[in-house]
Parts: sequence; structure tokens; C-alpha cells
Amino acid sequence: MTVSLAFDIGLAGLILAIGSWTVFARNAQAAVIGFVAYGLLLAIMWVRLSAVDVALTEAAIGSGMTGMLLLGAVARVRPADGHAVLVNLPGRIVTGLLCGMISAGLAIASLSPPETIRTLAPAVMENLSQSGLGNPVAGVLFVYRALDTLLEKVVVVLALLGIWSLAPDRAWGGIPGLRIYVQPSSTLTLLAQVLPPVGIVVAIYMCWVGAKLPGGAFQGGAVLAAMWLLATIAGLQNLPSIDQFWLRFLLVIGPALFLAVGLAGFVLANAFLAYPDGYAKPLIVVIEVSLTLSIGVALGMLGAGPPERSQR
Amino acid sequence: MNAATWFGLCGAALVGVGLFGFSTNPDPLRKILAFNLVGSGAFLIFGVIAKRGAAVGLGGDPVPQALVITAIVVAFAATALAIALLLRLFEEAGEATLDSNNSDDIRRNEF
Amino acid sequence: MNVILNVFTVLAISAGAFFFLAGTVGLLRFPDTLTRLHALTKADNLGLGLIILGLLPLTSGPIQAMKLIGVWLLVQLSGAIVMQLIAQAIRRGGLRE
Amino acid sequence: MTSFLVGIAGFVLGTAIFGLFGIFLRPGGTDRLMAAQLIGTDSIAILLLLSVATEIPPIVDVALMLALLAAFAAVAFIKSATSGANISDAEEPRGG
Repeated sequence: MTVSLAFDIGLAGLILAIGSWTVFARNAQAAVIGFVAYGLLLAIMWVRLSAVDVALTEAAIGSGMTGMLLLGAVARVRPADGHAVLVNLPGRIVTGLLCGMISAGLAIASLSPPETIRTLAPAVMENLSQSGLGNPVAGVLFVYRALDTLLEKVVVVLALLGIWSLAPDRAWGGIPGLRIYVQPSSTLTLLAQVLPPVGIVVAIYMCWVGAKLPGGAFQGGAVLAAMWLLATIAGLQNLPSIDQFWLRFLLVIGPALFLAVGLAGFVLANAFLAYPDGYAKPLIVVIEVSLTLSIGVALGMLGAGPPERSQR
Repeated sequence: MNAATWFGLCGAALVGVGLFGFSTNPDPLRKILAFNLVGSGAFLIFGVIAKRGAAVGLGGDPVPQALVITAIVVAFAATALAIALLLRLFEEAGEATLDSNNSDDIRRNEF
Repeated sequence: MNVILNVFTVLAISAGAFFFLAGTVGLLRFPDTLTRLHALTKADNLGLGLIILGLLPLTSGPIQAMKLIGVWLLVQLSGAIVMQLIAQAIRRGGLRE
Repeated sequence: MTSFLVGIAGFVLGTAIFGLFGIFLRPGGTDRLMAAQLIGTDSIAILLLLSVATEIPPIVDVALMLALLAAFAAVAFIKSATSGANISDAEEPRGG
């Protein structure tokens, strides 16, 4: 018992140290690399908090996809090193004190748990059998808080629209310029040929296993997106221009299907986003599969950035 | 103190460090990093609350856990949008800083 | 039989941990980037391999064991290729700061 | 056995801490990338050890995910660091 407590304390300390490094490092690139390592360790911490679903999401999105975006931005922008500490010393001290107070407040809150700890876990387990799912987190995502999940998909698509709308006029409807251009390299080509098939299998596995064990549409979609971008970085295939019909179709099929099932719930089950008796599981599986595709395409296009080249 | 409490303290400290970086560093890219740090600190505290709600054979309360998954995806979407804005700013202005003064003014102020 | 398996596990995992330590020490102590890369590759391939070998008798079933081996193969493959890419980048004049 | 496995996980975490602080204090992007790579492998080892120690098999999936995505992030880094600041319109991706 004490061994695992010591492990947890060491892990918390290391995460805090790397987190501080990403803020205080002078070099922006060093800070971003620190952030990638931070995401990896955060995944371990989520495992220690018995949240394997969250750990999977953090590993895929928090570390991999965010890291790729930030590294691309660092390469492109190259801010001057450590030039600007524009807030003067008294200002920094006051800010530090205020931030310290916020931290202290949060720390006190987590040191003094309420006397009666409320939990919805029994309620979730009680109602889980109706949905036919075995993974309580998936149950919450697709049944109890289905509205959140639906809105989140819409947010992802909206963010993509926001990014696309940053394109210069001449490039509208064109091909996203992935920030990382490469010289042909046989080693990278090999990796980009070998890894995506494995990744696709893992994505399908994640989506399939999500109904009864940790996993699901988000995690599967993130892997798909990463493999797509990897093949693009290696120059094995080109990104589509954003006015392709199939691209837009794949983007909206998941949320649209989810919404359609939700609206059908008004007629068939007397509530928005309710599933008719006995059909919950098959409907959820269909929604998950389509969401995996949509999320994969959306995350991939988010990673690729706004269109930069017009079609020839 | 059990492990979850230590993670809670770590999350609280991360929020503070992230906020400090967010408000003092003028480089937008570093602001995005710090913003992500604040977010993950808050998610961790949420995770600790979920862990406390462990019951009926589950390691934690699945409702906050599911909300954190949603939050991570939304935070990623926000980060991607912020980075696209930053790159566009850099393209248009030739530099990426949120500082309206130039550095000479600052030196004078500090003097 | 159980005792033998346990001894095997302890030995293999300890050896794996030793290689992780060796890799880290090499990363810190070796004089130039290419030798450090060499030290790191040892930790990646041998250390993780030995730890997985030691864990195999403790897994819940053959599918789980195959998954562990799959993780190892994946790390071998991607680790080796990534190291190769880093080395290529160094030879072409180094990574920019 | 459980304590032993968690203990080894802690040991691997310790080598990660040791390696990180040595590396991050040094200048040089390559060394930093290697440190991140080391953390990736260490994290995978730690997760596998924890999975067996706590008898939660799905943790292996997290390790699998890390293995895939860490390779992806490393490629993104190498490419962003080698393709240079002079990314110009003239430089097109292969086949583009």
C-alpha cells in the first residue's frame, strides 16, 4: 500500500514539475516538448484515478494531437527567446500571489471533502442494464448525458468552421496546407506505410470494445486522425480540398445521425435523445460507428489547419 | 492523506501555475500552453471528485469522468482554433505577440 | 512451478528495470548525441522487452499476453524508425533550436 | 507480487525523473526530443506494470494508444524541427 502511495506522490510531483517547466522555460520549443511529456504522464495519473476512459482520451488527444499542433506552430512562428517579460516585477509578484491564492483555495477544497460524499455511480449502474452497454462511462455519454455528447460534436465541427474561415479568400475551398513539409525520406515512408494499418485496427478495436470496456468513438477517431495526418506528413497522400462533398458528408454524418435518432426519440420514446425500449444498444452502436468516422475526419482537418492552396 | 488527495493538490497547483503563465507571458503560444495547463489542472480536480465517488464496484463516479472526456475534446478544439488564429496573426503582422507596446517603452517604464 | 515462474518474473523485470537505468545513465553521461541515441535505444528495446517477458506469466489470458507482445512489437518498430529519423536529422546538420 | 510490480514502476518513474532533469537543463532540441522519447517508453512500461499489478486489463489499451501516438508526435517534431524556418510556397510536399 505504501509503495503505491509513494509512487503516486512521485508521479504528482513529476507532473507538477513538468507543468511548471512548460510555463517557465525560456525556449518555446522546449516548453512544447515538455507539454508532450506532460500529457503522457497525465495519462498515467488518470489510470491511477481509476479513469481508464479518460486516460485513453488524454493519451490520444491531450498528448498526441495537441502536441503535433503545437510543434507545428512553434516551427512556424519562432518567437524570440525569452525576450519579453513584459510584466514588471511587482506586477508578477501580485499576479503570483493572486494565483497562489486560487491554488490554495482549490487545495483546501480538495483537502476537506464533504461529509456525505455524493455519487451517481449506483444510479448509473442501476440504469446501465437498460441500455445494454457494459461500460458505465459509455452509458453516461450516450444515454444519461447524451445532450453533452451531441453538443460536443457540434463544437468540434464549429471549431473546424472557425479554422476554415481563417483562410485567405484566394484559398477558400482549397487544400489545407499542413504546416510540416518534408523532403522524401525512405525511413519516414516506411513508418507511414506500416503504422496506419496497425492504427486502423486499433481504432476499430477501440470503437468496438467501447460498449463494454474503456474505449469508444473519441479514442478511435483520434487514432484515425493521427494515422491520416502521419500519412500526409510522409507525403504518401494529399489532403482533400475542403469543398469535397465526401469530406463534408463524413464530417456531419455522425452528429446528424445522432441528432436524427434524438429527434426520433420524441415520437418513439417520448423524449429528446431517448432510445426506444430494446433498441438502445443497436442504435448506440450505429451512432458510435458514425461518430468515430466523423471525429476522425474532424480531428484530422483540425490538425491540418486552414486551406492555403487553391485547387489547380 | 490518500493518493487522490495528492492528485487534487497537484491539480490545484497546476491551475495556479497555469494562470500565472497565462497572465504574465505575452507570447500567445505560451498563453495557449498555459491555458491547457489550467484546463488539465481543473480536470484533475474533477477526476479526484470522481474518484471519491467510488461505489458499487466502480473505481470512480462515471458521470464526472464522462464529462472530463467531453471537456478534453472541447479543449482540443479550442486549442486548434487558437493556434490557427495565432498562425494567421503571424502571417498578417509578421510577428506574434499580444503586446501593444514595443520593448523600448517597457524599458522606460521599468526604469 | 509457480515459484519458478515467480522467480523468472522477478529476474526478468529486474533486468528490464536495470536496462532502463542504464539507458538513462547513458543518456546523461555519453559525450555526443549519437552515442546518447544509442543508449536510449537500449532502454527502448531491451528494457521494455524484458519487462514484458516478465509480465507474461502474470497476465489474465493468452489474448492479454498477445496484446502485451503487440505493444512491444509496436514500440520496437516505431522506436527504431524514430531513432533512425533523429539520427538522419543530426547527420543533415542537426535539429534547429 | 503487487508491491514488487508497483515498486518497479516507481523505479522506472525515478529513472524518468532523473533523465528528464538532466536533459532539460541542457541546451539542444535533439536531446530534449530524446528525453520525450524516453518518457514515452517509460510511460508504456509503467502502464503495463500497473495493468498487471492492479489487475485492470484495459490499461494495456492505454499503453497501446501511447505507443501509437508517441511515434506520431515524434515524427511531427522531427519534421517541424528539420524543415526550417524558410517554409516557402516554393516548397511543396512530395507528390503535391
